[in-house]
Amino acid sequence: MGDFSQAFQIAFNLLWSMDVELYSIVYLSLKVSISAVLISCALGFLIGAALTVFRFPGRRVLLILFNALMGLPPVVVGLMVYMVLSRSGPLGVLGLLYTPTAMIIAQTVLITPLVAALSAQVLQELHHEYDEFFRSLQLSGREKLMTLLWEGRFGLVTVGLAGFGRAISEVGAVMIVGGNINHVTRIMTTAIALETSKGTLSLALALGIILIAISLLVNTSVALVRSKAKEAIYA
Amino acid sequence: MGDFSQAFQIAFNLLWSMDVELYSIVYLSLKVSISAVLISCALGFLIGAALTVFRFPGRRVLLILFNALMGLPPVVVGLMVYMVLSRSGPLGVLGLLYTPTAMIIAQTVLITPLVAALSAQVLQELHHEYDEFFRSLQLSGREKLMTLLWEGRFGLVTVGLAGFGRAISEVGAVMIVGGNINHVTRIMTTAIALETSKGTLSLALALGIILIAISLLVNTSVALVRSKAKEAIYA
Amino acid sequence: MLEQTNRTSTSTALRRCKPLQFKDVVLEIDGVALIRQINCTLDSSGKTIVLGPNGAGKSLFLRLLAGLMEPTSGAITGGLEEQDGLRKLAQDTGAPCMSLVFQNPVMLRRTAFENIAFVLRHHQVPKHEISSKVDKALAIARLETRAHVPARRLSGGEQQRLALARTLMINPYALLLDEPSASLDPLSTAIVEDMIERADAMGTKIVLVTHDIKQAKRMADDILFIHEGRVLAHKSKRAFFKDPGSKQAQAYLDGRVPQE
Amino acid sequence: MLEQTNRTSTSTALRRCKPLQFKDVVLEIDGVALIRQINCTLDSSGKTIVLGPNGAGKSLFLRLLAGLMEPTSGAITGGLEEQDGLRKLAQDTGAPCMSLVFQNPVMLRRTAFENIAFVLRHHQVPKHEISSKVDKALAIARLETRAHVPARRLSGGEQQRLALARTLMINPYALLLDEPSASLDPLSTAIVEDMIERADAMGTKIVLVTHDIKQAKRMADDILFIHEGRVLAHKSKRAFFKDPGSKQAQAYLDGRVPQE
Amino acid sequence: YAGAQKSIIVQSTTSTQNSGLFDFILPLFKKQTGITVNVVAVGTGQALKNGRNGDGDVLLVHAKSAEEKFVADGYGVKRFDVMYNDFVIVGPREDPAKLAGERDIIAALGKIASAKTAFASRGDDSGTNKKERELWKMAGIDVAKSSGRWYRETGSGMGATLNLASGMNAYTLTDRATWIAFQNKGKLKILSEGDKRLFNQYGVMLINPQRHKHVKSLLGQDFIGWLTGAKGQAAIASYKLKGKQLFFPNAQKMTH
Ligand SMILES: Nc1ncnc2c1ncn2[C@@H]1O[C@H](COP(=O)(O)OP(=O)(O)OP(=O)(O)O)[C@@H](O)[C@H]1O
Ligand SMILES: Nc1ncnc2c1ncn2[C@@H]1O[C@H](COP(=O)(O)OP(=O)(O)OP(=O)(O)O)[C@@H](O)[C@H]1O
Ligand SMILES: [Mg+2]
Ligand SMILES: [Mg+2]
Repeated sequence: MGDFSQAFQIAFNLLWSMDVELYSIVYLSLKVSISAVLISCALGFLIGAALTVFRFPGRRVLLILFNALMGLPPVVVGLMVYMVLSRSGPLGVLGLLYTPTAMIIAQTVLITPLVAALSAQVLQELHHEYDEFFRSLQLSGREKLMTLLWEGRFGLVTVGLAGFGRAISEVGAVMIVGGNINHVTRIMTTAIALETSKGTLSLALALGIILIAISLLVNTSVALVRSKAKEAIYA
Repeated sequence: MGDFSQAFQIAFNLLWSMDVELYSIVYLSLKVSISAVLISCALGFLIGAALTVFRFPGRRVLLILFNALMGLPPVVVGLMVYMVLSRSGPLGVLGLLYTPTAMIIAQTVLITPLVAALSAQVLQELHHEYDEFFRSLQLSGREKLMTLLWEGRFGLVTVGLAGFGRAISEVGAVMIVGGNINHVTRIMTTAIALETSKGTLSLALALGIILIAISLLVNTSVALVRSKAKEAIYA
Repeated sequence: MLEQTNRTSTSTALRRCKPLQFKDVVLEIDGVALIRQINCTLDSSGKTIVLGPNGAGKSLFLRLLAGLMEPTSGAITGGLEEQDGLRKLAQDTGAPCMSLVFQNPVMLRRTAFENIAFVLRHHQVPKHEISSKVDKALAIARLETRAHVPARRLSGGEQQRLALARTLMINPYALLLDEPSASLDPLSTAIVEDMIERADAMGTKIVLVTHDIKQAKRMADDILFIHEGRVLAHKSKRAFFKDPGSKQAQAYLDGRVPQE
Repeated sequence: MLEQTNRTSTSTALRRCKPLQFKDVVLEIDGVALIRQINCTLDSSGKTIVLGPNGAGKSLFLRLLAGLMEPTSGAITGGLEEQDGLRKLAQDTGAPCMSLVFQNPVMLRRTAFENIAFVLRHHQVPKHEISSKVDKALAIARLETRAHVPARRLSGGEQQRLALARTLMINPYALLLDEPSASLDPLSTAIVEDMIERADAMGTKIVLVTHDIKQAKRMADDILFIHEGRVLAHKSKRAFFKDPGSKQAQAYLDGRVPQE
Repeated sequence: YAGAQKSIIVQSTTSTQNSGLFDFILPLFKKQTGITVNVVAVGTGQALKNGRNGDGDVLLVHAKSAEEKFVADGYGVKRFDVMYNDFVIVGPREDPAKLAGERDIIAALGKIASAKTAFASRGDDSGTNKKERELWKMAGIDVAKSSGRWYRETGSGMGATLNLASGMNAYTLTDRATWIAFQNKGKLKILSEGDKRLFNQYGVMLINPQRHKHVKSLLGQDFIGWLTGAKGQAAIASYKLKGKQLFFPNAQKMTH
């Protein structure tokens, strides 16, 4: 089956020819997903830490809820954000539908539960270790929370990468709220979906290969920064 | 915008009316995703543990690779599996395309890297703690690996749930290899996508609500089993 | 050698606290009574040494005292617990009510230097003073050369010294120490004992768990003997070593199994 | 009290090992020499007690000896390392070459019972014998009543006893102990010392790190004094306590700072 | 303000997008008017729903009765015919149902049903799907009974359905434009075409600015005017792929 090798060939040619259109699509993909991941990490890390540090009624229920929301289908997220941002929706006046902002919102909604649930897991292990120490120092909740996040920094990087992976590969939500408009809201995954529906499978696969290459690049950079931080020595 | 409340209404009515078609779709969703998750966990846990326990050249590269593959786009996975299983593909003779088996294969390919990368993260923390102990007992690689998996069982449950979340919510891959064929390969997410494209957004959202409810149910059951295992006491 | 901060005056004020009192304290975990019944009163100053076999409940006793665990029944009163004004003061000046040095040193995933700086930062020590105070603490713990080593890579004794120096920096009104010299070399043990004596001289309440009977003899004002979750003796040092008051305590001191 | 298995004959065979020898051993981590240069030979039996200040490198020395760390330069030879036939035998019978009890007990996330069973299972002990052997080990560690408590919830001393009992079960040819009685009560200390003596009597090589000079005096055949990553003395007990051989060792024993 | 880009959003279907028509005519329109047209290509039903919600300025689809209802309900201003093409039946080269050359679509469907060879239906209520079901009804065949057996409802767009047909060697009904542009034909080829009943009309309408104030009615009118006017019609006619014309302009002369 020559499809695969053909796809690699096309991917290589595309990259090599410095296709401007391809680069702008790649750029938008990264912009949307990285923005969404940064917001999701800000929110999700805090949620994960708060669920770990604070004991309050409903805490366990919330933990289960966030675990369950890891299974939020992108299409459903897309629909919900669509309904809110639609001209006849509550935030319709903002005119955000079919803009990159809408895509960032949708991806943020999608990934935040994942980041929250996984970081709660990472931080709980640490909390076992530090809880009594923190309490003996009479740290406030906020102080505990920030300290825990810092102590868990190495594990949280992987959580962030999982969030990034889900964001950059996601198509259902951005398709609905972004509309896959050429030159405006087209990103790698929606382009892949479009090419697939055109039956140009090799091109679709080529785009997929490029997307994975980007993902590899991002992960490699993170890994390099991380190994500079001497994870193994501190942990 | 009444869409939301309408969606809840429809979801409730659907569940209440014991719609046979709905139940068979739910059943297939669960069957496919749970099968995929079980296989992915078997593979991913082993990979994660192997990457943690064994030191070999290329280990770090593999770790980065699996982290990057968390960003594998479902559509691309779908395409690849499609090309392999297609009548003109290498495994075409098996006639698996457009069957639940094909969907399980696609989801397995999609989730295994996620499970592997996250479990490597969970297990590395433990490995720090146990490495010298295991070596002083002269455990074989296999023994180390199995022990590490057992010691990490509580953290791995969350990893498995993340995998389940991704599987049950995924639509791009199963759509391509399953074909969303009514009564044969239609599952919750593909049904949602279909209703969305029909513009029956409330019904789509209702199905989404049911899907999240199922996800909640699964997570709650897991949480109950888990709290019976007295996680906090052992960790 | 103990860091005498300019907060000494506040600290002295803080030390005007009530005796610490256990009233019918019971602690059950999973239905098992680990602290069966403890009644005792600890003076608001002086050095109380807690003795007792492994698993007697000494560490749990300290945790209860420090308010890290809630008793299943009974109450622990005294200290600054009931005096809201003072407790507020304690929080404002950053001096915690009590300070516990755990049996297993808890090390943050940072350097030795940062481990100490962390504690100072959370006790309202002005930013520009932190670095010099940390250096002093490191000198006390004789860890000057290990300042920038990740704390979790330090040797067992080094970690224990770091944990102790870290706690002393915050000038607590009561210092609870769980086997602080268990893995210290003789010199470090002497220095630690000296530091504790100085804290005592400043009016800090000391509660120290140890298995080192020599140490108990050297340091104790009063001795509390715990056995299977009960206080079997609470006497002055002299009285205790003259008559431990129970065959369990006698057996403990002799290093043998109590006879029926 | 020490578990005398029916594998005694094999164990004796295993114990026909060469002296353990350090040749110009240097260990650097991140460019810092932690073990600066160690040359020494440990007899293939007898009790070697390792003394030295905190951070001297005693635990690193044990790790190197147990093969858990590779020296940056130099070589560690002897034991069963070079005798492939015997090493194979050791693996077949499940007796490891050496066995190390760490300074901080490493507890599996299981019950006390399961912690011991785990070690047995990995040393080819037949299934039907495991339960009774575990019970014996628990009795040795006086943890019968704590058998089904998660190990990480045990008290400090209980964990230390569990770790030791767990290791003794596998009947090693050399037993490396890192401050095994640091947080034990006097009775447990006596029992542990007794267990070590019995292992010694069976021909097991003992290497024991301690800060308890009394213990060293009671137990040592020979004493190895480590200071700042160097062996400053390796003498028989009598010779060492008569003349420690360096001002550092003398200062260590006296619990004071070495004078220039 | 000056320099601000003039742009409108057109809600349309995947078939117009997949055929490459927009990529060909929109740059021409932009060159002539300076207006950027942003196309959101979704399922017909979704396009209509988005239109009803006011998420766009212009609607261009091919489901005449639904479009007329859209206008009648007051969501659209006025519907104009734009162009047409036709539907064809494609199927495996081996042609197990012996369809080749059968011009009569009803007879062709009958052959498929009696041979019980796999037929992929979009099953998504799109214009194409509605047409297909209408044809089965005319042929007197109750496909619902065979759903899941030889009659496969894919519940997805034309492209996805063609991918499926190609993957399982099934027959399917597709519009000619999508088919010509489609790249993953595999062993499929056109087996039945030319029946008058396979006519496929596209219509365009402005979303009602009285309902949705933000609708850019002037720019939208410009686009509709251009599309149905001489220049647009010529542009549509001149779009060819592999030497074949995909759409045939048939707008009534429009005045504005
Ligand atoms: N969370 C817990 N769950 C179950 N048992 C516990 C828990 N915490 C402590 N215990 C048990 O309570 C008893 C007392 O524990 P504690 O740590 O107070 O002992 P200790 O007197 O400090 O002993 P040591 O001298 O060994 O440190 C022990 O037998 C221990 O196993
Ligand atoms: N991985 C490491 N990275 C950096 N420094 C280390 C590491 N491991 C040990 N050290 C340092 O090496 C020195 C010796 O450590 P070691 O644990 O052998 O001391 P020790 O003699 O056992 O002391 P103690 O009596 O306190 O247990 C210490 O100063 C310690 O900080
Ligand atoms: Mg204790
Ligand atoms: Mg040590």
